[in-house]
Amino acid sequence: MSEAKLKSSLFLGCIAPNRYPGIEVSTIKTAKNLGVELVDLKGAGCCPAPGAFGSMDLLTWEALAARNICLSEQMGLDCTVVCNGCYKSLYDVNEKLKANPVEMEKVNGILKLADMQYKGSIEVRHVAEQLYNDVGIKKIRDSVVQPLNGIKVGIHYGCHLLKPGRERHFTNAEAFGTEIPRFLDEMVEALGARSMDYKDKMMCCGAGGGVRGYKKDFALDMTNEKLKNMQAVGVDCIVDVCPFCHLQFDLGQMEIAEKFGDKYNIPVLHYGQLLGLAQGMSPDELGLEAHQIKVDSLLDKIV
Amino acid sequence: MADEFEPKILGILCNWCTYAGSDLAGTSRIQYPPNVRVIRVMCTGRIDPAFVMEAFSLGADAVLISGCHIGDCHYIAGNYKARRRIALTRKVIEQFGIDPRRLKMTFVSASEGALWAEVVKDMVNTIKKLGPTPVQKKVDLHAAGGHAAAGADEDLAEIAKASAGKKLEAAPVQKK
Amino acid sequence: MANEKKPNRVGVFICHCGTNIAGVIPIDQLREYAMTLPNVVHADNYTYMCSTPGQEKIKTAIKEHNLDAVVVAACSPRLHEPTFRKASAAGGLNPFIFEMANIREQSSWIHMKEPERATEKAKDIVRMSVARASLLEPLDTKYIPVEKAIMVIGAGVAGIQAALEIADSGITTYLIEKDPSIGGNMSRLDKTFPTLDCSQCILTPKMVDVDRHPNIKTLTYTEVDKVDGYIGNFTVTVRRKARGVKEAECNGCGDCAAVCPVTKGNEFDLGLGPRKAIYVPFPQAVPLKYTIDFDSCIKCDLCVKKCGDKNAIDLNMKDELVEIKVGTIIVATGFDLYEIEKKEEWGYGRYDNVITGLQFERLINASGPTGGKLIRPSDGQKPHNVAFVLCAGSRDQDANPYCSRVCCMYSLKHAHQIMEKMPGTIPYLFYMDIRAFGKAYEEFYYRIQDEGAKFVRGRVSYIEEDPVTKNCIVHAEDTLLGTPVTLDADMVVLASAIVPKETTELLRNKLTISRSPDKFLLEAHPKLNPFSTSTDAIFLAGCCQGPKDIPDTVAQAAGAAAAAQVPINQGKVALEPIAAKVNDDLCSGCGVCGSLCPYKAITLSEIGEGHRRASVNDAMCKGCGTCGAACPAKAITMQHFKNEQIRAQIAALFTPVGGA
Amino acid sequence: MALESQVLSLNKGLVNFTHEVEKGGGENISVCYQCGTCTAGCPMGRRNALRTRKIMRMTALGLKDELLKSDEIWYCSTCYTCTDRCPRHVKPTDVIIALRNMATKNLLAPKNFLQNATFIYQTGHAVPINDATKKLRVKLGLPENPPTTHAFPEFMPGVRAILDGTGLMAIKAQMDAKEVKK
Repeated sequence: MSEAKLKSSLFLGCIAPNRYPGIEVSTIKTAKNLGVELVDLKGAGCCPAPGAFGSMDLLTWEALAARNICLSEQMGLDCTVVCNGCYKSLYDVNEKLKANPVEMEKVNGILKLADMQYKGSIEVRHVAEQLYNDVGIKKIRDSVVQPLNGIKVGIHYGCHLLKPGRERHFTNAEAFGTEIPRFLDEMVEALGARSMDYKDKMMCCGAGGGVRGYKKDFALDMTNEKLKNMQAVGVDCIVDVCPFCHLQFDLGQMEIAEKFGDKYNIPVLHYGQLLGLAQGMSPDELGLEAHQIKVDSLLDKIV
Repeated sequence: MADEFEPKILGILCNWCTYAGSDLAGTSRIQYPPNVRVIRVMCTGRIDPAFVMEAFSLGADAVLISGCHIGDCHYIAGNYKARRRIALTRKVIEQFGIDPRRLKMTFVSASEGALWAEVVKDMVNTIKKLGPTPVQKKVDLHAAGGHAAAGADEDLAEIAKASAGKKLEAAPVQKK
Repeated sequence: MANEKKPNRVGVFICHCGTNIAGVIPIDQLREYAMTLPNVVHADNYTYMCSTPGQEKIKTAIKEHNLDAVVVAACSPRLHEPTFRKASAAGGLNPFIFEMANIREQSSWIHMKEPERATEKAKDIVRMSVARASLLEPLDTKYIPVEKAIMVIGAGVAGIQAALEIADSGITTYLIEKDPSIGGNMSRLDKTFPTLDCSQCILTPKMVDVDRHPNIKTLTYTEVDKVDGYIGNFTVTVRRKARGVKEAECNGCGDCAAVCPVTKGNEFDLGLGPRKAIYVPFPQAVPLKYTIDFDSCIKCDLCVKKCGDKNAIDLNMKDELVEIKVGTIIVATGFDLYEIEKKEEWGYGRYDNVITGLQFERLINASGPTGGKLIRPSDGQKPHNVAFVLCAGSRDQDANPYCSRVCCMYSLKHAHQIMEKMPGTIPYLFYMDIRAFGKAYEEFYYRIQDEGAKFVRGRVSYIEEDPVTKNCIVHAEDTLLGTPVTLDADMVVLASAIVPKETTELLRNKLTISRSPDKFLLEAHPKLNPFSTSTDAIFLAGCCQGPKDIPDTVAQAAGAAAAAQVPINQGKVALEPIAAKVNDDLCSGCGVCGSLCPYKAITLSEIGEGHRRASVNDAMCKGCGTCGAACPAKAITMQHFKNEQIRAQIAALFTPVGGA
Repeated sequence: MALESQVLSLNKGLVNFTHEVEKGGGENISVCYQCGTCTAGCPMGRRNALRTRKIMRMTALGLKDELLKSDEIWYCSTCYTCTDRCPRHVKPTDVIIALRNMATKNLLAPKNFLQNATFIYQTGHAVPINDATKKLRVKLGLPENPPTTHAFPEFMPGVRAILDGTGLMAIKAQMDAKEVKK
């Protein structure tokens, strides 16, 4: 085991710990293998969801997000998230409050009710971006013990990690473009898989903005379109970096089959889980058997 | 009605870039605070720190120097020299108890009328926060400034030391 | 020099400038205030001081009130200082004992909503000007001779037009072009809007005229290395890049290219066609001399052998620096297309069948790489429909905020060319506004609509490529219907924005001229002097100053040519008498000034053992004052910007006298 | 009876409303030149009535009532494609979010949105844990409850204080009351 040099708090959000704990466990284990120690962020809650929650009241959204950031500030650690939605909430609020003292004062006025104060002393990172920029492709490649045998992967970048692009400031910015990003493609291919180009690759999964809750048909119709496009190029699995997109693709396939009668059966993996497979972990260890879409067909291709 | 403090600011602008830019702000009817009075020189390189010291000694709340963008000087590099001199003069005025934020150098081109208006707005806001100048009566500040300028182009380190309170060795000054 | 009588009878003349000043600042109050100022013996005002009656007032008052200095409170000295200096001189004063108080640009126009504070400020400005005027000294204007030659940098249609205008009037013209041939971007075009005359047909005769003109010295494959000097006396060092071919010996037969084994994409055809390592960019090139691209030449010697006795090829040729003396310079460096691949959503550079408007020109051009057949780069097939994306990189905060002015019109022209050459192929123009502002332009728009082109009012959001057919699926909203639309297009033409040529920035620094925020070169005045720069004797023509169509380019080139000839025809130019002066008694010879002077105008001379004195060459000094500000002994005086003059302004600002 | 006029009176437009939306995060609306890049790139609008450009237009004209009552503003999945591609740097997604905030204050938000607030108020999570996941967590070697407010309920008073403090729960209560009346 390599020694942990990079250390940050792990913000779990809701869907990873409460619906897909495989994402949680795989992220922690694979990061550890790459020298990143992720520490419990005790008492964190919902980020809260940027579309669903920010839509009601931006100030409440900012204050609850700032509460989560404060917890990490108190530990003196940067904060790592595993979810695009959490990233938008925590990163955007963190950047906005750092840049805008008036807004910071306003939010601190609310936080005072919870005996907390936001200081703006840490950074918010997405685990995928952290692995790419801090650990690097080479180390990721070196950690592979079970190359993925050229399986065809349909990458779903999701929206809120990369967009709005003008408000994102990544290291290696050229790999994090909003039209043709490539960091995740590189990370997937480093594991011996093939990233498949498909129509409308950067399209949203459909779940965000409260639409999944309010108009499920619309959300699923979008997911269906993406699934159709991925199926057209024969992907063996979908890889995401967001538990909410993950749920929309995994559970969504059951719902789509029921509502529209379209059946796909494409396994859905968070990047942590794909990385876990490549690092030699068992599917059970990664919580894959608990997914709605069974992963057996995929595993057959790897071994 | 409580009179709000309205700072009196001296602006010294180069003819080719900022003065032209400030003219453009006028032509474009961009409205900005009337706190700056402008003196036009051909180049910011002309600006003797003694002018700055004189203004402060006479009660200026602030001095704003503005010229061409670095690399765009009409006289090739006068603005570089001005930048160095102003940076040192800021240290000098600090020694005299004047907040260095009261002296600022900016770079505004002939086509940046809107930017000039912003520069003035910013400066006026800064000075309003700082309040009126602490200088009460005319004191002989400009001699010190003059020395700093002379040395600036020869040996920055020397002058930095000098302005930090050590004795200043400059070229001999002959009295008129 | 010293102890001359200082002015103590100052006249102040206040201009209403219609309502521009008078509408904000009460003129009577200002005039009465002026009368209270030290040394002011007369104050007057008039609706338009710059008009003949206004100037007459100044002249008369100088005599009637025995004035020895004049202050005009009006607009910017950058606008009317020359006017009023002349008026003062006409009244019998030295024109330099004149000062302008800018109360328009610096007060009435910028504080329109605070008239009281604007008035206070105007009073301060007038007071400062009077204080300065009271210390001004008479100065003599010096004249220097002018080099009777003009350099034109860039030989596109702007440079060609300017060079011909100048040369025809008998002045030696150096036409500098960095590419192997003159002609510029216009020589790439097929037809020109709205008349549809062939670009080559109208340009080639001019190119030949340039080549044959006895007064034009054309230097192709040549770049500006260094610029020294000033109005009337520039020394420009140009780098004649190693062409590998002796121009005098080459007869343009092309035998060398026939045997050259190296093939490259031809830059002239924007990579759509091939060229050899030894090449002419296009058959009508002027001069018709071959050039070796040493980056790709493998020095196999085949061309040298083929050239044989003509002995025109020299594979060991080196760059050569040449100094050229000229009196004035015209910059005509033209434009590049914006790197439209940066707009990733449109797929340029990734999708075979997405091209730029300039590439379209090469494809539809009979002398282009396909002989004028418009084909899809992916498969060589004829397109059945073509999408045009207008404002590609123009009017875009992420790319270029300005309108490129020609894209609407050339896209209309492209649509016409498609419908004319390829009946059945339909052009679809995705536009936001059609800007057809020129003579016969709107009529052209009508014609193209009438011919059957389809117009969709909506900007293209993104383009997808069908991986099998290589068709382009264009996504936009028809904003007039309010419906998202798609078009399965065989080909897409991006009307990519016009940006200044990449090398303009380097040249700009050598010439010390300014640029506007859009990175185009800055004109002296946007309306009244669009072809001069803020540096005397350097002029602008064509797209280096801003996007232009051909008629506007030619008009500006002719204007610049006329302006550039003025100092040449006058034979001498006046120098502002603002040079530095050294007081020998005070100078300790430390040399600080000399090391600062950007023009090497200051020299140190030995005046006995160990003692030195600085002296200034008046013609070389441009009066920036960098030396004066640094002189530790205050031995340098900046004429017209003397220390006491500037300090009087400062003192007048903070310790007002008068104004009871 | 006379027919209803089909003419939109521009006097209905509330200029202040446009400014309010701009202050609420939807900057630069006034420079929108209605090019339709937003609508054309919108993945949601391909399958329903969401027309981003039209929302920008109505906001610029100040058509408050029509906007706050429209169902379409709730269709956006906030993918930010429009914001990213806008050549004028308008932020249509943030305009829509600002409109939703205003609609919420006017008790016009769909119920499910407020439901999220209730979940967070009760558990700290918008998607709280369930028994099946608890079992799975243990199987994966994780603690039964994640180290969030689930395992540390002592953090809940703080969460509730924030939700009460911004007034969101009061809005929720008003909406519930409105619902009961119906």
